[in-house]
Amino acid sequence: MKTGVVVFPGSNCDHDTYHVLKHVLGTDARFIWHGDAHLHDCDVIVLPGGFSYGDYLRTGAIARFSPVMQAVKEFARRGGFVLGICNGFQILQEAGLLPGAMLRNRGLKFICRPVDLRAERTDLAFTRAYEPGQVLRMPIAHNEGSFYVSPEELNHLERNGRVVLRYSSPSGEVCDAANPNGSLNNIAALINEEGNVMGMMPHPERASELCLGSEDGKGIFVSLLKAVESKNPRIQESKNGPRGLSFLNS
Amino acid sequence: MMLRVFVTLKPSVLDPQGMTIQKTLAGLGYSQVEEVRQGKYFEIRWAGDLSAREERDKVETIVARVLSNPVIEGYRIEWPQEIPA
Amino acid sequence: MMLRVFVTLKPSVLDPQGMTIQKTLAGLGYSQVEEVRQGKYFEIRWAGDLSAREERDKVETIVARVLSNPVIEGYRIEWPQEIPA
Amino acid sequence: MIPTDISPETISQHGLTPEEYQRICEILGRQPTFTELGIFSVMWSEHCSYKSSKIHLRRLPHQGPCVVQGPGENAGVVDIGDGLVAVFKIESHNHPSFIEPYQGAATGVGGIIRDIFTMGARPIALMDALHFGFIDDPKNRMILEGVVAGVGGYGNCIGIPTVGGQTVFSRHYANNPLVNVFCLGIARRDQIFYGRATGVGNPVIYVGARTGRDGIHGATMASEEFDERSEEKRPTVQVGDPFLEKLLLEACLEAMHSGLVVGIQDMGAAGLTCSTCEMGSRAGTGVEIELDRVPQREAGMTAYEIMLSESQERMLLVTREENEPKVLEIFTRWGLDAATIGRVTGDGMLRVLQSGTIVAEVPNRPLADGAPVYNRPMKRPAYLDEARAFGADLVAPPRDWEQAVIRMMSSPNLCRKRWIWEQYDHMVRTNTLVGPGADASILRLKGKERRLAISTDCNPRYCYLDPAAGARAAVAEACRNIVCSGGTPLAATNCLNFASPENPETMWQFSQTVDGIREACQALGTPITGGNVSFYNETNGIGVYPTPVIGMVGIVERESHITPAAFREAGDVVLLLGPEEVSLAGSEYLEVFHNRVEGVPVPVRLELEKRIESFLGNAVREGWVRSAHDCSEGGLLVTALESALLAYPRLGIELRISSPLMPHQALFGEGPSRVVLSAPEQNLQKLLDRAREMGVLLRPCGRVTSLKEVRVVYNDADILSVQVAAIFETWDRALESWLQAARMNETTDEHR
Ligand SMILES: Nc1ncnc2c1ncn2[C@@H]1O[C@H](COP(=O)(O)OP(=O)(O)O)[C@@H](O)[C@H]1O
Ligand SMILES: [Mg+2]
Repeated sequence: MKTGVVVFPGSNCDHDTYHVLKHVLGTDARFIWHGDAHLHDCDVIVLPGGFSYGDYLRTGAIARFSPVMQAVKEFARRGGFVLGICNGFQILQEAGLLPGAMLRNRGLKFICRPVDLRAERTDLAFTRAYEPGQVLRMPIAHNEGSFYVSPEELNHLERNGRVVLRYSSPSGEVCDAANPNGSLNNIAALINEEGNVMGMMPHPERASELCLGSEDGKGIFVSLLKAVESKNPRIQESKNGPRGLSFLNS
Repeated sequence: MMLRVFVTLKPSVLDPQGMTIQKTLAGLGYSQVEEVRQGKYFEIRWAGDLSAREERDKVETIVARVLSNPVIEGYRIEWPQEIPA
Repeated sequence: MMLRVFVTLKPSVLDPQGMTIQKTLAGLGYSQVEEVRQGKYFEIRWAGDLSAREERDKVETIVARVLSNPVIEGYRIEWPQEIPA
Repeated sequence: MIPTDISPETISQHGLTPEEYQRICEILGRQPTFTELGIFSVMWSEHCSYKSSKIHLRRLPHQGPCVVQGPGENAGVVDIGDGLVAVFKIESHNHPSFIEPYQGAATGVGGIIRDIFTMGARPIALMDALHFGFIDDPKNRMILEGVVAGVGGYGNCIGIPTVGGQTVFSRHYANNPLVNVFCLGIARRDQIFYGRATGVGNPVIYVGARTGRDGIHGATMASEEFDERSEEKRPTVQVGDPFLEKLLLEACLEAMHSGLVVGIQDMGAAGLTCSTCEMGSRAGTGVEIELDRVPQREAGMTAYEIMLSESQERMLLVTREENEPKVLEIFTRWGLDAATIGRVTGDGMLRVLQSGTIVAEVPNRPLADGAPVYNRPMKRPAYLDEARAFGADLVAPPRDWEQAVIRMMSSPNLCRKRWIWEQYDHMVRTNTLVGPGADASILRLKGKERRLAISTDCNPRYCYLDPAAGARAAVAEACRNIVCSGGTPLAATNCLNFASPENPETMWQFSQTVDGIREACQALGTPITGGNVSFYNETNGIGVYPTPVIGMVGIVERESHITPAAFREAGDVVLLLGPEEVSLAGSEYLEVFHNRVEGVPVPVRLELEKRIESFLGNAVREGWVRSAHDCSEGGLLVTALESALLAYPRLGIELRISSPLMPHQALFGEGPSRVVLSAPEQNLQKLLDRAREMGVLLRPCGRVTSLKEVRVVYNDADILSVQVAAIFETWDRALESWLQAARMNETTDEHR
């Protein structure tokens, strides 16, 4: 399986995501430069976390104009799997691939800590490795993670089961005390209508190895791997990444 | 020419920064401050001729598409005085 | 009454945000954008009577001490129309 | 070049003495131009020239088998095996952080990161050592909030985790906060880069942010005491651009790893001046630059302003003629300004041209290294006798033990610093195996077996009461932290924060401190590979405590060696390792309960420290202990409690202590070289036997329990029994509560 991690100027979880895709899961992973207009036949595209363009103006606002985003949109339209993590989620929102926007955390501070998440949808290409209602532990690290949409849209999202993960207590109770940032309905992850584009604020790549404290995030990538394999059982040959990016692998 | 642009959160969107400022000020004894909403303010030096409608459309596009996010924000453009609104 | 406050970086202070926005817009083909400076904009609902000088002094204190950082920022207050500047 | 007449006033405004000015005239063989005067003033400032400290710093040990590069370059370099080196250094940004806390701290982070990648290393971790006045003063509270936001704002955005640090509160840091930032990077041993302008004729390339008028005189500012007039210096504040630095970092590493870079240096303090003359001086060459080619942010800047600007996120590099286009191409691809601004010459001069005329022409060597070296007068401080005479033993024990424990655990210095480190991304790059809140932080190197442990330490109270002993204690504690966590200390860097060197008492403290560091580093086998001196941390005659922050780097051989500070299993025996002798002198208890910083703290015995660390290291690596936590501020009870709190809400603790001392002396008294361990019962005998063999003291002093309760039995009397939850809550939330309370106070004091 071929996986691509998009590198925007200011992306800083690109290496981390690449590491999990390549070395923990053993997929044929590559970096995709923001200036590239095509996606090198990848089966899964990940928009990693970080501070694309410094998060200046608004989080994700400038990255959406990158040439690669045209390709990502086209890829998503054709049913390709796209995962946006943290800043990647914000970019997908700005690009119109996922609804809503992220406001500043209600505490007005950057928060970096592990949180508990209740899995609401485990029937998706992104989440089949989990049990319904399972509580997952993964870190968050963001300043703008307070999910907002209009009340009508929120209703629509809820009615259509578009919420994938919610901030919860360790026992899975969804309550205000477990809401780290003020997100509406404790929403931490969303899926698009077609089920092939997901955005999540928590960092699964930081919770994919036991030595880092949790393996709960690995299920996202494992699910995707299975989904791709069942869609396309042919195992593809690995090729080298695009020129000029090998230094990023240090 | 100098343009001024104001981007504000839509009235229905909660503004935690504004609320915190209001609370702080109330705490400091300024009970007159009933509400604070925080927005962004841009000063743009524009090299084109803004008396042309096309030029103004470009500005409008930039502000609507780049400087603000329609999901949560509204905006207002203040043209240089010599330009009609 | 509604007050408007603009807080801007002092002219010689670097504005990385504004510069990045300018570069982005230039990259999108808007070469007319010569410079962007980003500031803050506050809308304040004030319950007191701003025609009183004392009241206006209070606003000034708040803006100078709480809403802006005198080390790097300047500000401008826009009083409601009925109030003289 | 028109010689300007320079008045004595101009000279003193530039922080130069008449003698120094005379020396400049001798070097030049004429009077300097105004621009040249500016150039000398920044290079010969205390901050850049180390003129008061040099004579002492020479005494620091900087040799060892692991040392690849000692002091003298942008950062120290040590070999860590596997063909890799660790590149690390600590820097202060104290004065800027007082004037504008957010930007001051942020640009401090940016600066130290550049020092690391300048050497060809990829920065992998940051640590911050922060010292503030008590936060019930609104000013101190705002400095704390601004500094923490600034460290996070920069580090988070650039994507380098801030994995630990230290935070100290004392009234001696009101008006003079200390913001020290440590950065660690990794490079291949055969790909280290130096700040040397070699190769006559080679192009000199400017990369990164454009030059503006910011920070002009920043270096001289860091070399003066504050007074009321400091306010006037404010327009010089620099703003950091972490996004730009992220691009600069990637582009520089790409250029370096593509073999295109001959020499490279960041533009930090004294900007273009410092980078050009230092690179020339190190290589024995000259550098000629044309200011018209320097990318500029503002119109109409003078030569003086361009040369002295401290705009952030800029680097200077030297390449070979044939590689010039490739270098420029890389930076352009990363969206950065890059311009060839001059050449390396053979005449040893720094020559600056503007619009075709020479505006400055100064020999590099004396400019960079020829600043006067002062052997400033020293005098043992008058305060010492009185401060040390105190009979700390006379202090009465607390009446209510539960309240006493709560008060200690919620004191600003002992409470949990979660409020701070949750604002830092301490996980990005997914190498943080052990992050903030532990004795040492541990980072993995992906694909390698070895891990690195890092720690920053200093107890300024000890340093105040005895600078040499305090410095020894700081080095020992840093080493002990590494050993507790499962590592072996390797080498260190240091940031020496002091008041005015013009005060003989300060110089005495400084000299004593250097001696203390030297002795401890020699005894413990950890060379000093670099560091930073920050003088003039003094306002209206009141100076900071002597504060030598030690940044220690160690190696953890295997994952299984990593040992937490937290208790792990109910039923485990709790043990106290280390000497019996403790004292309330200079202790946290004395300050919290009596507001006194007095007495003679128990000095560390380095030979014993070494033996204890060797025993401890062995026990940890063998897996005989389940937890190990350094016993420092707050003494035995606080340390043991922390081990329980870190296991919250699973475990409790029962301590049984017998001692001839009064209970508060034994429980809150502080002493060196001590560690609280927990181990399974079946390892107890082994541990005790080994301790006896090695001649170190190890005493069982309680048990880890499943009761979620803290119980203390002292000389067979029950003195404390309280729920862990109650202590946890206050300890965990204290900092937030202090801040909250401070905000409430402001309402009443400031604005009424
Ligand atoms: N306390 C110290 N101990 C050892 N070396 C020091 C100490 N302080 C400074 N140095 C060394 O002096 C040199 C110059 O200091 P540095 O802080 O790098 O200047 P700059 O601020 O220009 O980077 C460095 O090599 C540094 O390691
Ligand atoms: Mg340096």
